Amino acid sequence: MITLKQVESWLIETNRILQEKKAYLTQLDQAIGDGDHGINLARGFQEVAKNLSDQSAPDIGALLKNVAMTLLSKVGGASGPLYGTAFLKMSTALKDKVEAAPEEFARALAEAADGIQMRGKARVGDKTMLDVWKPVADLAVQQGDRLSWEALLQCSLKQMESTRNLEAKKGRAAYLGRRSVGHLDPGAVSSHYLFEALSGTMTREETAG
Amino acid sequence: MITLKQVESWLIETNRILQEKKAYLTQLDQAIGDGDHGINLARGFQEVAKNLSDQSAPDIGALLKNVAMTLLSKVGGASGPLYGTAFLKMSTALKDKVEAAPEEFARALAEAADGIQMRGKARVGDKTMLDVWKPVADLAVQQGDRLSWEALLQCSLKQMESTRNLEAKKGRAAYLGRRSVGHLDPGAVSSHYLFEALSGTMTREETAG
Amino acid sequence: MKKLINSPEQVVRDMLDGMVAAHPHLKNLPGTQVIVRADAPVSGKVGLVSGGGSGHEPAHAGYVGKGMLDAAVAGEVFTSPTPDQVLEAIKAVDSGNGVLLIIKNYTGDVMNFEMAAELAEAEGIRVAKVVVNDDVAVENSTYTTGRRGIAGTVFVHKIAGALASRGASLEQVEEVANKVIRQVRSMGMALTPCIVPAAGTPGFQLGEDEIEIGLGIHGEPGVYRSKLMTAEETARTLLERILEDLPLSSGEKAAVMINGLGATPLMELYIVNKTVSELLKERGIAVHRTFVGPYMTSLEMAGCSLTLLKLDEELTDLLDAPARTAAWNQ
Amino acid sequence: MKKLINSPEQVVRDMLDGMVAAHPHLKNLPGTQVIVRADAPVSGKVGLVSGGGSGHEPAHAGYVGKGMLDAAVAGEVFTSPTPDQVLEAIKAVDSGNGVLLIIKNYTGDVMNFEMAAELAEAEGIRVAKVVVNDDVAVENSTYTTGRRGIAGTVFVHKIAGALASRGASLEQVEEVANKVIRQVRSMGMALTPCIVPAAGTPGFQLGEDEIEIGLGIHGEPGVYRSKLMTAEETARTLLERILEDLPLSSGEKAAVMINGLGATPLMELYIVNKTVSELLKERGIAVHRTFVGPYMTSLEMAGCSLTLLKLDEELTDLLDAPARTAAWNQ
Ligand SMILES: Nc1ncnc2c1ncn2[C@@H]1O[C@H](COP(=O)(O)OP(=O)(O)O)[C@@H](O)[C@H]1O
Ligand SMILES: Nc1ncnc2c1ncn2[C@@H]1O[C@H](COP(=O)(O)OP(=O)(O)O)[C@@H](O)[C@H]1O
Ligand SMILES: [Mg+2]
Ligand SMILES: [Mg+2]
Ligand SMILES: [Mg+2]
Ligand SMILES: [Mg+2]
Repeated sequence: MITLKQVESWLIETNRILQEKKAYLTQLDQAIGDGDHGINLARGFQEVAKNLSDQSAPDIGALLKNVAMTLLSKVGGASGPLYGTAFLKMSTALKDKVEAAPEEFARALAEAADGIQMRGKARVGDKTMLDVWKPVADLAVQQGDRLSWEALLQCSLKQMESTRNLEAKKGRAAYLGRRSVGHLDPGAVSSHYLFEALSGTMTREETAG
Repeated sequence: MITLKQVESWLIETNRILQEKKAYLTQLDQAIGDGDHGINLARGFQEVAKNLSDQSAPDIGALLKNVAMTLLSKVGGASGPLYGTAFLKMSTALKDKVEAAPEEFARALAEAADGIQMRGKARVGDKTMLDVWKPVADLAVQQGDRLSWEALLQCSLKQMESTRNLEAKKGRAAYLGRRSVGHLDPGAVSSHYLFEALSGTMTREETAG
Repeated sequence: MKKLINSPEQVVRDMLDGMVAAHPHLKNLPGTQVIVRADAPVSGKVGLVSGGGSGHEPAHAGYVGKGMLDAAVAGEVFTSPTPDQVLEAIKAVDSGNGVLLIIKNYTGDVMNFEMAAELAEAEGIRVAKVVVNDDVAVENSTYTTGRRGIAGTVFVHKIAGALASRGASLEQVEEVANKVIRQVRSMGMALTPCIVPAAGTPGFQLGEDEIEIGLGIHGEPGVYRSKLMTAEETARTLLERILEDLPLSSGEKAAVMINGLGATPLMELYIVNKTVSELLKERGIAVHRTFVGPYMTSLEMAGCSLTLLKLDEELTDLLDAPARTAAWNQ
Repeated sequence: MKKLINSPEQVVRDMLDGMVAAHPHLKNLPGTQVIVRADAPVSGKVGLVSGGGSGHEPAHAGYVGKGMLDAAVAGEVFTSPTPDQVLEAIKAVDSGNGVLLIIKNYTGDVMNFEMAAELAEAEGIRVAKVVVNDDVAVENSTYTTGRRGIAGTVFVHKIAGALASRGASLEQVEEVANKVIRQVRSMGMALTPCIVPAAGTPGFQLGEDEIEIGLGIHGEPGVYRSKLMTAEETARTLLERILEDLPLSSGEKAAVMINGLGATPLMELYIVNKTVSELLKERGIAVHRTFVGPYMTSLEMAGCSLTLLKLDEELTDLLDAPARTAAWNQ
């Protein structure tokens, strides 16, 4: 089972990685975007982490709803509404849960990926964060209660890498056309950090527990 | 005697030197002014040279009057009215002359120097072109009919050099206060070129003649 | 990074404070990055809200005032503002006649403004949206993000604002805004990149003799790189691309904007206009008015954009109507 | 040197062409670098002529129009215009009521305009001259050149222009111009140098963390060099120096100008204004109006100047009077 505590740890770990990778994400966004992706996410998740330590939520759904609202009001840009929508969809899927079975959590991820697709109207292969979210969520759903965090991490990494050779069709990088090829998509990279944090947190806690 | 032809040669030689030194004069003006002195004078004397080849004047006075009017309408900045006034005063002093005795020419230079002083209200030692004009003209007047072009050249050179260690009191360099010390005054340098051309022309013509 | 700022994190906050201090006709909604007309909501009038990332000053708060916008929402530098901020703006300017959102076509702007519109409608406010996409440098296709909104947006503010201030309905104001959007085209070029304060380094590098053609206003690279050109060649390149997309025949009338990207002085913009005006004259296109200056900038980027707006009688009349804002006064 | 130009020799000519093409209320006197109101001479009105080197756009042609100047004479870049050009301007705007020359205090400007005045008087035109010297960075002394004229000049244009357009006499217009000159002070600073097109290289070099304080508008170095400061420290430095020279007591009223030198974006100017407005408030000085933008530039130099004009009732009224020019509309 995935506990409220673990979800909290996941978010704190995500924030830690994003703060560390802020400049790198910004560099990636400078290459094919407008150079604010790292700054935007670092600002948003900083606030998420701060709120986590200030107030405690009764269940996973409530916690993720707070996260969604914070991201919506603090990130801005394209990634704000996309991440905000993702967490909003997850919060609905995990409403009132104090702990979630792996297959429930997987379905929440799938809802999140669909939310991103609905909001951003991108398809897999358009060189966006969806290129990570959708395959990772699909894998998680497919594995169901035999969910392997390690497999999920590998999938996320592979998908992130796959954006390098794509031509962007959505988001700011699309303006560059062919010139976007050869660069990782910043949103795909930040999404991968989210899954890296998830996998890391869950693995650690499993080992520890 | 100084002939109309020699005066023409002097001006053509002045233009040649100024075109050659355009960038250097501009550099000097960048250091303690606004970086246009070489450009201004090159533009003005270019036009002087062009007019000389287009039309011929009946006498030295008329020739110098044309030069004055050209400089006044083509140079601009501080040096335009100053050089313009200098040549206007010389033209009046040499009115109707087809040739001038050395002492007449010396008096014309003195008139020119006074004109610069009247127009610019500077004194010798203020780090301006007057630092060259005034002593050179004084020397010429003092030598009278035994005027030595070589002595005049040496005086001009020495006076030009003297501006390096002065603090500017007039013109744009005055805004720099103490920071103007250590740089040659661009107008003093361009004035020196005028006298270098004069001395060169006269010496050459004397030797040749 | 050499900027007259206090700290990279504070630039938007400080700028908004300095702006309302300078312009008494503006106020800042407390606790937000929203600038509204001091007399908002104006009763009987459709409210006009625009905004986007900061760094494009005077856009958009410089266009808030009589005859143009009612509110501008300022995001972080080059980052679309968030839905809650846009919602505050909508609420502050709605006088019961509905609110038009003028959105530049960027994924982030569109999504954030859309979410705000949904929230406002949930609160019972009528909201319409128009999306400006004047940048012909970008391929237009329904499969991609489509064209960006750049300097042409200011003409939308002006003309929709003029109609709104005459008491037109939300539908009418939306319609005229869409008409402007159909008839306006722009294209930009840059001589130097710009530096997002919080990033501290330029978005791209350009050699001493290189320029970017088809550049946006968010420091993103252009569509292609070229050797430094004369002002004449630059003007010709931008104009020809625009006229390919917005055919203007001899005898037709246009408004022209030569927009500075932030660090390009007026002298250079006027030099560009010399060629633009000559080329339009050659083609028999009548220039009704020409706007030269920094209207939609990109921090301290050097470069310019050219905008052409095809005018008919209605648009001409609204373009010439009075306006009292920080950056557009007539 | 990266500029949107055609050739260094042509910048002034091209700019003037682009300017009259953009602004139908302006015309270029054939064969000159003089821009005059299209309706000059305005009968019954004192003519106002200003000008100077180019590179300060919108100064001065941007201030030609109803309520401000009648003509502006453009010299080469940073080079005072010549007497013959100024004479043409004077003749074009004199309606028999005399002409006021508004001269910035630079040796070259003063001498060239003086010679033009002498020539005009010889032709029977009444001419008065005022010399603006608002730059407090420079030591004022009768033994030296005295203070420079910088952005404060624009207030002289505005206020003298307003009085002239009310039909005042040459003496009255001269008097009010001199009153503005007595009550206006400015000081500038630069983050980067600028490049005179024909020179091709910057006038001075600045390190990545260096700025020049007390800078003029001709690319000349400042009075001292300092480490890069925050906008707040910059505003404080400029303001304190100005207030030392122009004591303003609590309860007194001023107009403020935060002038951009060419490459500094509005965002930064507004950030400077935040501090300026706060400091003036602390001292109880009432800010009647604040002007933020590029009013008197120095090519593509980055930096700003601060100008304070002490206002009484007369100056307030004239400052607020209508004006229709390219760069000042109200
Ligand atoms: N339509 C879209 N669908 C999904 N993801 C998108 C879309 N548009 C942009 N993105 C993602 O957002 C990232 C950029 O985020 P960010 O830099 O914060 O916003 P902005 O582009 O507004 O500056 C991209 O790298 C991409 O992954
Ligand atoms: N009051 C003055 N009297 C004499 N010479 C002067 C005076 N002011 C300036 N000058 C001379 O003019 C030169 C500068 O000329 P220039 O660069 O063409 O004009 P500007 O200073 O207007 O740019 C100075 O180097 C100095 O020699
Ligand atoms: Mg971005
Ligand atoms: Mg000079
Ligand atoms: Mg962004
Ligand atoms: Mg000069």
